[in-house]
Amino acid sequence: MSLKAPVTFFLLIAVAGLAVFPHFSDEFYLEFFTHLMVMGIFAMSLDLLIGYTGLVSFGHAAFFGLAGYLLAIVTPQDEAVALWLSLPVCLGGAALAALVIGWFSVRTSGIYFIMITLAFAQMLFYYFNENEALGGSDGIFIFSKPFVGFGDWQIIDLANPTTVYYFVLASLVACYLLLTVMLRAPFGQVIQAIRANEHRTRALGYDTQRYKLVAFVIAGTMAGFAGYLEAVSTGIVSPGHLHWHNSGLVMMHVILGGMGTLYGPILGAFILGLLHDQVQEVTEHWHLVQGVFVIFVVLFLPRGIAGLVGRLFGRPPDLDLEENRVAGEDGNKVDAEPNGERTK
Amino acid sequence: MTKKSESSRRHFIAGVAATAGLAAAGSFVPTRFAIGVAAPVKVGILLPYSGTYAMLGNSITNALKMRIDQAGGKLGGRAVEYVALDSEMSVPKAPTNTNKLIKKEKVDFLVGPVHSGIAAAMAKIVGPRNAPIMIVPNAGHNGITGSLCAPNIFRTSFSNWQPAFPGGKVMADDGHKTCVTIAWKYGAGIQMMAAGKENFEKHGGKVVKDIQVPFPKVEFQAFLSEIASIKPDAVFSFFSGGGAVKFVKDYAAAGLKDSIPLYGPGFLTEGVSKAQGAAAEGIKTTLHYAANLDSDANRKFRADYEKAYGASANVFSVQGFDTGSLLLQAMAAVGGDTGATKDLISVMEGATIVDSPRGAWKMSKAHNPIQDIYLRQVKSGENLVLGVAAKNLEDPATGCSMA
Amino acid sequence: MDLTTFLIQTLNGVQYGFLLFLVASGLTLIFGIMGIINLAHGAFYMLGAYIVYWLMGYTDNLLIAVLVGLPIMLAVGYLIERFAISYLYDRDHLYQVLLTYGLILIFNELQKIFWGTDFYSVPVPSVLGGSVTLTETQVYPVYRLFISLICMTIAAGMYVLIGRTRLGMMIRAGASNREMAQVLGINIGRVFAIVFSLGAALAAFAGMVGAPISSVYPGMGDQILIISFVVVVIGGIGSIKGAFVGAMLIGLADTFGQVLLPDFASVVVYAVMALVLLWRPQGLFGKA
Amino acid sequence: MIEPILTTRDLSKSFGGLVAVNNVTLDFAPGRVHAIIGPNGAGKTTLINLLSGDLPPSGGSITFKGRNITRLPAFEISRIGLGRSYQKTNIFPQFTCFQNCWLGAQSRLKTSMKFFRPAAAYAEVHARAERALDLCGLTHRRDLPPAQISHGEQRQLEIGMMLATEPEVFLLDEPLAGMGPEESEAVVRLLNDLARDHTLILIEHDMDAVFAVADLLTVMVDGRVLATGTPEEIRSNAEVQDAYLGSGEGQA
Repeated sequence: MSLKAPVTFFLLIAVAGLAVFPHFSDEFYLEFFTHLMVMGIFAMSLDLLIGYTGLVSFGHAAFFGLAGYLLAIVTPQDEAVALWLSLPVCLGGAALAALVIGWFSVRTSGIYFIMITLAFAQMLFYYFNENEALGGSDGIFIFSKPFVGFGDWQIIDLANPTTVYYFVLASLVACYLLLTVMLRAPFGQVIQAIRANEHRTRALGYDTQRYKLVAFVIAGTMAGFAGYLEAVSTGIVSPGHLHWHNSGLVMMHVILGGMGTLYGPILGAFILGLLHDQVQEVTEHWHLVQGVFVIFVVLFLPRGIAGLVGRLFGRPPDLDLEENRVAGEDGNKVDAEPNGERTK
Repeated sequence: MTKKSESSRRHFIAGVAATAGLAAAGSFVPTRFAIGVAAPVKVGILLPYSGTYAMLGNSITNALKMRIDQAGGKLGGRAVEYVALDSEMSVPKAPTNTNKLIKKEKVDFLVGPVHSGIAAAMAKIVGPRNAPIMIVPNAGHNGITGSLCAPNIFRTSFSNWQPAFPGGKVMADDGHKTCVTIAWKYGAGIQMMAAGKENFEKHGGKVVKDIQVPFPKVEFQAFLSEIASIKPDAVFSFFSGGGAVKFVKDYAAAGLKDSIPLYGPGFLTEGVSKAQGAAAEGIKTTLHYAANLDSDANRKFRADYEKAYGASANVFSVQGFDTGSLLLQAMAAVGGDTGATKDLISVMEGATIVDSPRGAWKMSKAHNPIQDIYLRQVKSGENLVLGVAAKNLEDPATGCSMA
Repeated sequence: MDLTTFLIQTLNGVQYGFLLFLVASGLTLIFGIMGIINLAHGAFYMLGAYIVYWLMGYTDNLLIAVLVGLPIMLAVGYLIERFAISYLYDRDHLYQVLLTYGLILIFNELQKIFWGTDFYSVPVPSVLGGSVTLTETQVYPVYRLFISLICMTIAAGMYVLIGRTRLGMMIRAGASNREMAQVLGINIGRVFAIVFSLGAALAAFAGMVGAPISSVYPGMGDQILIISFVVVVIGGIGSIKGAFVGAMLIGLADTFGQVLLPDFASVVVYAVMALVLLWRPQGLFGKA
Repeated sequence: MIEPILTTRDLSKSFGGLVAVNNVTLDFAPGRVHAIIGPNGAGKTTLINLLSGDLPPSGGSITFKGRNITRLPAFEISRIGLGRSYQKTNIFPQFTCFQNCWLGAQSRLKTSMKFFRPAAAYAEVHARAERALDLCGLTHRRDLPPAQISHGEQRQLEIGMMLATEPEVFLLDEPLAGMGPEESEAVVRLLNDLARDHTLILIEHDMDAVFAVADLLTVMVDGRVLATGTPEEIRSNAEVQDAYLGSGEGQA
């Protein structure tokens, strides 16, 4: 349950690399990496649900897009809105949505959980898709970047791509650390226990529904944070941000990268993003490449790229649903039954 | 689709390597393209090549390349390199794709898109930079040459208002007093229906019901029953692609076609009338193009296109073709100097595309074509011209500071 | 809304429900019996439509095209099960979601490569080309009624297959207890392969018989996918009866939602689903 | 007669047509070891599941220290002091033995909605987990995952997790199932230790063990209570002889 030394070392190098990257990068890769880091935060937040709590949410993009829309709504057309004001509003909105959706969803499990989260995300998608006041299917602009400062004194300028890059990098590191701390704290222990064996966790005296709900809200809020950053850096938000394709994409980042690790999803976002960047220029059949890649990873690297990294370092990953079942004939399967229902 | 530029790949890899600390910082030479007049002109294209609207993307790209090839494959004496990306009709991906074309590929011109949300995202990036010049070969959102208009954004296609507005008068002229409008509930649908309604009511008609179908739903049966129970004189409608095929077929199958004639902007039958078959026969639409326009330019264009790509040309390919013409004109005027953005813009602003298959048109102050809108009718699967529904129609360009 | 309109809209809703059931039946079969979330179901639907369009180029007979097309899709389903899905039975659902998502991407590209990006249509067979008069302005195409008939046949056929035949018995045994079924000498691998090909063929069949009214175009599978999942989940995963009731419910909710609540038309079906799941988290006819 | 700590009144549970527990009325005295025996399918495990809140009863009521807990969810029942172990080993396979006990121990925090302080810094939880591990005799296996310890040890861990929650009443579902004689002996010793200041409700097939630890026995057959009494009373009960001991002794 704790970070192992080689991974920490690797992560420090990666952060250092990202910190000096703008110095060498052209404008495109600067903004592209900003986007990938945002996706990394987004994927990490979903991993809190999929990889740590065992909740497979297929509607995570709802919070991502919702926060962006909220920023667009609170930003007046011709003046900037303070970050101190807009960020709490956007995060609060995402958290509230996650609370409502989560309250309904955590009662179900397995396939039903997947589908009900999808249903709620679709509802929000259609709400924005058909709301002409908010730009309908075309989406809506955020005309001015949030203002970071007091009075007339601006601390950082979010209109500058390099500044945004560092702002997002700092956010990524902060989210990573926050989740790391949370996962080591009692709360984190409980949600990991829920993923391993929810029934037993409840029998030990934990109100698992509440822990799942809180995890859902935290993940939704963090997804909202990612959506806020994306909206800030691109200045546009559209129903496509909430579309199930986006939920599917971030799920792909989590699983390809390696769920149950915090760096895995970030890795997934970067690898898939860079692969797209390169392949897109060679062939128009990017989807074919992507499809084959996805199937390959699912079949041959079930623990994702992080699993591969783990194997290289010669240690099994911390959490594993597939193989570490209790030995012996009485070994109790904690995994979902084939029909998707866990023991009630 | 694209030829990868070696230098920019190297650039990227060098960036990563340096970042990973594997390469000494000093060994890295920042790349700045030394664009001499001999270097090829880069045309970036962002259009859908997958999904429902891939046909549009292909038609536009094919005709654009055909036009430039016909002129010797050069723009202002320089060879042309195309960098085409699949927009995937995804607005969230639009900023990255646009940035890639502008900042990584450093294209000299940006052509795209089909989706107006993507157009807005592109305009948002391109507008404030004043470079490169962006040419919209389809997306009809009024705002692109309206409230979002910018000196370096041009459109060679239409504004949603244009093909729809004359349709209102056509219905009134045919003696219809009441009408139901039905379209997808999204930007293009709403703007086109509003334009049609405006003109229909100006000519004494009355829109009795405005049905908005959730986008991109294609199950129309409930709405058809609603229309049948309202019994208007006419129905004014906009759908495109698969939705257009299905709507027109369902409309006929519900028995409404003979009792309540169907009108609409030409996209209702453009490029899809073959798939619609008999159901489309007789439908009157208004558009800035028709297959049988009687001009040498059109006949040659259609023959060339058919020969090159084995498919019939449509309005989308015309828009791509004219995009090519605009580029040729502008680049010829500046002698291939893509750095002369101001001059390029002023040439394009004053441009008249004389040899367009759709007939001559000229650029408006808001950078949208001032063009004839034709009245067409489907006969044996072809959109045949009946006459001109509106001569030299100019978009009102509401909210554009340049107009 | 007067009575006639109400009745006609009810007919529309029921008919849409039949179409939905046709697509959802194969999904619930795979879903319920194999525990596989098959996102590629929409892609099979699309393939069915394209195959029929393609075969109609050789024969003008829809029936022949369907009869030739179905074995192709059975084979496609069988191969996919053997070479991909069969490795995932013990894995978490999300791997299935991901793998079948990958299949969507691949099939969409293959469709583009083989058939291009144009829009096509398949003619309604002339025998069924007529229509029934409903009101003085509206008629109802016979072909739509014919599809409803086919749906009822399929529903009855599946009911008999699952409930009354030996294959059905093996399928049920495999669904309820895989180890037990194996002990009883049932080759679960083969049963699952059969079920998956059947499911794929059912989806394709829906695309085939639906092609004359839906027309054939890129991306058509993605549109039908999510709504069929809604149907299956409302009905209760694995329940044929549930899929039927769910399809009717969604068909009617969608139809009347559009007419009565036009501003929330597309939200209605998802709201219905959320409400049903709140009331019965395992769906209307799902096993707890 | 001392005031019972846990009582059931007409407790029933049916699954469809099958009545698994049928009008069971029992009093469990504090500080006693109360064993429930009976042939397979007698409804013993279902009864435990009802007591622990794992299953909702179809009828009747359960009272714990004067409080009606019939409809309480499992986690609440655990929190008020009824701990349970499972017949089928039900542990966290990917955590170490210590972490398994830790999760039990942590559940006694007022709440685990604590997001920042590392779990390892909660000294009292730490101590409780170590104590439980020690009591169940697994200190030497502390940092091994369950997959690397023997089946009997997994059973001990199962009990250890329950111990870590420090319940007043232990609901033990066949704690000796699948254990070797030596392990059994250790666990019986542990049960005897626990019995000194706790209430134990025990299902067990090993009759030697049952008679060695139990103060009271309840015999269940077909979901009903056949008889309740001291080991001697049960031994000499003709009905029990007839229905169970006489015919089904071979269970153990």
